[in-house]
Amino acid sequence: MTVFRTLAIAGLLLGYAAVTSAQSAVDEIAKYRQQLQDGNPADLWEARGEDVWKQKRGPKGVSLERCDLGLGPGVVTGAYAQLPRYFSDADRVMDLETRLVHCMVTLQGMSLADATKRPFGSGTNRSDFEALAAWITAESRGTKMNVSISHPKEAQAYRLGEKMFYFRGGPHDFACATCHGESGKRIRLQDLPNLTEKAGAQLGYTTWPAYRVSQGELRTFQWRLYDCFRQQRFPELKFTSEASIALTTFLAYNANGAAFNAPAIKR
Amino acid sequence: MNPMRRTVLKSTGSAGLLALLATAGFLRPSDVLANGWNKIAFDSKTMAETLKALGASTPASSDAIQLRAPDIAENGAVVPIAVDSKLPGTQSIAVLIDKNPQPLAASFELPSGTEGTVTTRVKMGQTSDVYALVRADGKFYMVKKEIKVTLGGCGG
Amino acid sequence: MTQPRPLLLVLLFVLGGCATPTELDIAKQAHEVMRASFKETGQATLDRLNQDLAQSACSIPPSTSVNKEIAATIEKENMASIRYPADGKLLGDWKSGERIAQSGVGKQFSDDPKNASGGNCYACHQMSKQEISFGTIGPSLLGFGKLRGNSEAIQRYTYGKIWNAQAYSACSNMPRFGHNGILTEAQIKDLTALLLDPASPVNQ
Amino acid sequence: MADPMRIRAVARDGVVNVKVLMSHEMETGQRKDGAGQLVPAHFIQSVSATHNGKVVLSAQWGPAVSKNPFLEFNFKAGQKGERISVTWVDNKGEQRTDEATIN
Repeated sequence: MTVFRTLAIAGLLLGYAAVTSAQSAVDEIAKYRQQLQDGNPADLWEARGEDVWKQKRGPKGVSLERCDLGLGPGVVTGAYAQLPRYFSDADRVMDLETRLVHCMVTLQGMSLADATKRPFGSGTNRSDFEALAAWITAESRGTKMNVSISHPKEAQAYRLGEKMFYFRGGPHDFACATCHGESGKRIRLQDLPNLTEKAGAQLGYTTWPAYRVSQGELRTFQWRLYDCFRQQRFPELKFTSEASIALTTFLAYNANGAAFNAPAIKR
Repeated sequence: MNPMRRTVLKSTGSAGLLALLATAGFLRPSDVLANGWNKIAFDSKTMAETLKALGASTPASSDAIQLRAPDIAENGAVVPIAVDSKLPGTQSIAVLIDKNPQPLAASFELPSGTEGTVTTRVKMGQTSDVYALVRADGKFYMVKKEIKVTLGGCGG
Repeated sequence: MTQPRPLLLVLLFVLGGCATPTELDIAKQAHEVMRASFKETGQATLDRLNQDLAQSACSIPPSTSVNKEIAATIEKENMASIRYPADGKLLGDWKSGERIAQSGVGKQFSDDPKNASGGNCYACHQMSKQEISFGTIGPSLLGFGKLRGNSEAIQRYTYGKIWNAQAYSACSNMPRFGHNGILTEAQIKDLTALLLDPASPVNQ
Repeated sequence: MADPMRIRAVARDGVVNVKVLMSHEMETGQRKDGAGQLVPAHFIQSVSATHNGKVVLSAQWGPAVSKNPFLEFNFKAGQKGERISVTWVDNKGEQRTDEATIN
């Protein structure tokens, strides 16, 4: 009995020391993040994004300024807070990147292959989507998320997205929910938002796109899903695929009511 | 809406930069190459060599210098560092990272009228002591702080 | 990875008592949409989207518990899958185990399949006092061996749990490292040693 | 040509706070690309900020300054409406100058 009690006490003490050092580590990480807030390199992407939006491009030599992001042709302010949404001209639900591809093809006359050539940038091989998304989403900063699922196709996307969120697969049996289904969890020192709860869903969704300091790149929500699935050991998620739009609809709708707060800066 | 973007005025490259960079401080004429960059100091592989190249072999400690940085960096690629020197006549500030392949990360020359405060962001290959080296009234002072670099994310 | 078993899936929903036919339809549709939305890259083939019983039955919110009978079936099937080493030795080199616990690579479409996978234990578990960067998805394993000892039974449990966590706990979040070929027998021995060896940082 | 810098200069109580973001890869020369080849070093070496023709800050950087560098400093005697100019030069001789108005 004594041995067991001693062990138990030792265990408690170990646990206590661990909790305090873990807490100070978490506090220091918070300080680290705080020190980065002022001076987000996402600003550099925003400036380029505005240029790309206004540039005459593609075979038709027109800009994206007549692109309808859901609030009417050319209306950018507040548009991202209502995406994804159903677009009657395409008869489908689209997220921001999918809509931009649509506009590049229909307005600017690009081929689908040309338009989607570089979804994600790397160093000097830059992605127009990342620049455009940085600028367009910044124009929704402070706007309350207000995504609709009233159209049957929106409702359908939401329900499919929800199923995919809980879908376990691959050699590691991972689902989105494995890491994002419970509150107060971390991977290494990174807090994991619980995307199945209001607060977590809001925090998670409204802080993308983000400048990732680990990569020195601005990353969009399409990239967020793409890279989560890579680390889930799934096959490669296709850019603007139906699954990506469905999941985005599920996550964006769950963030409704929160003020949009991106582009952010993250590890 | 970003106030920063609105204030930027585009302009073309400047020709007179080297003239603008012709300031004193750490740089001794014999060390300086054609473009004004102190190659010897930046190529030095140890703290001792670097300090020697900067002409600061035995810097004193000082309570008037504050090195503001987190104890733990979430990512070594971007570690925010702020140096505050309250020493009168602060002329230059350098940031050195002991365990980097080349310790010298950056040096700043502060003409009179510029406050003794700079903020920058540096890369750290691993947990290391980080030093702020300050030259004030011709004398060198140095403070240090250990910054832990952690592994993060899913690790893949 | 086993082939999808639609019959079991149906059974699951019926036994679960919470499924309407439409919900099953949505699950099927979601699966079809996923098959069309992913592409095979490198070692990550599309058959990774085919679920075995544990995967399909556990594709539910963490707050929901799976039906008891299904949970028992999952645990039984997975227990039967555990392969203990032929040489009877369960403890490898804890130093190698520490490296495996730190490494998060392997099985991603971006990984070279020729390189060994890691266990990425620290992503979810606290394991040693010196590694402050640890996750909390799983319980702390600090002092694992110190608290439990190093008996044959504990060794078998530890090795078996790493080999196939769902043999002990249906729908566990932990990957089935041996069962799904993520880690080799030698690597799992090394991790078992990391957890149980009195000299390992876990037990300091 | 490199992207414009983002310069923010704000005067308060006679002190101008300057924040600059620069678009630059800051390659160390020690990183390998996907094909296993070393990516050549490419980084900003010199930075200079001027106000009314006077240098208010100059800096020398090595490759250990982070990608897309951020710089903040304060100088006295600047007024709202005046201009500040920042120039960088990298190790390949590329350079860029941008200006901003003090707010």
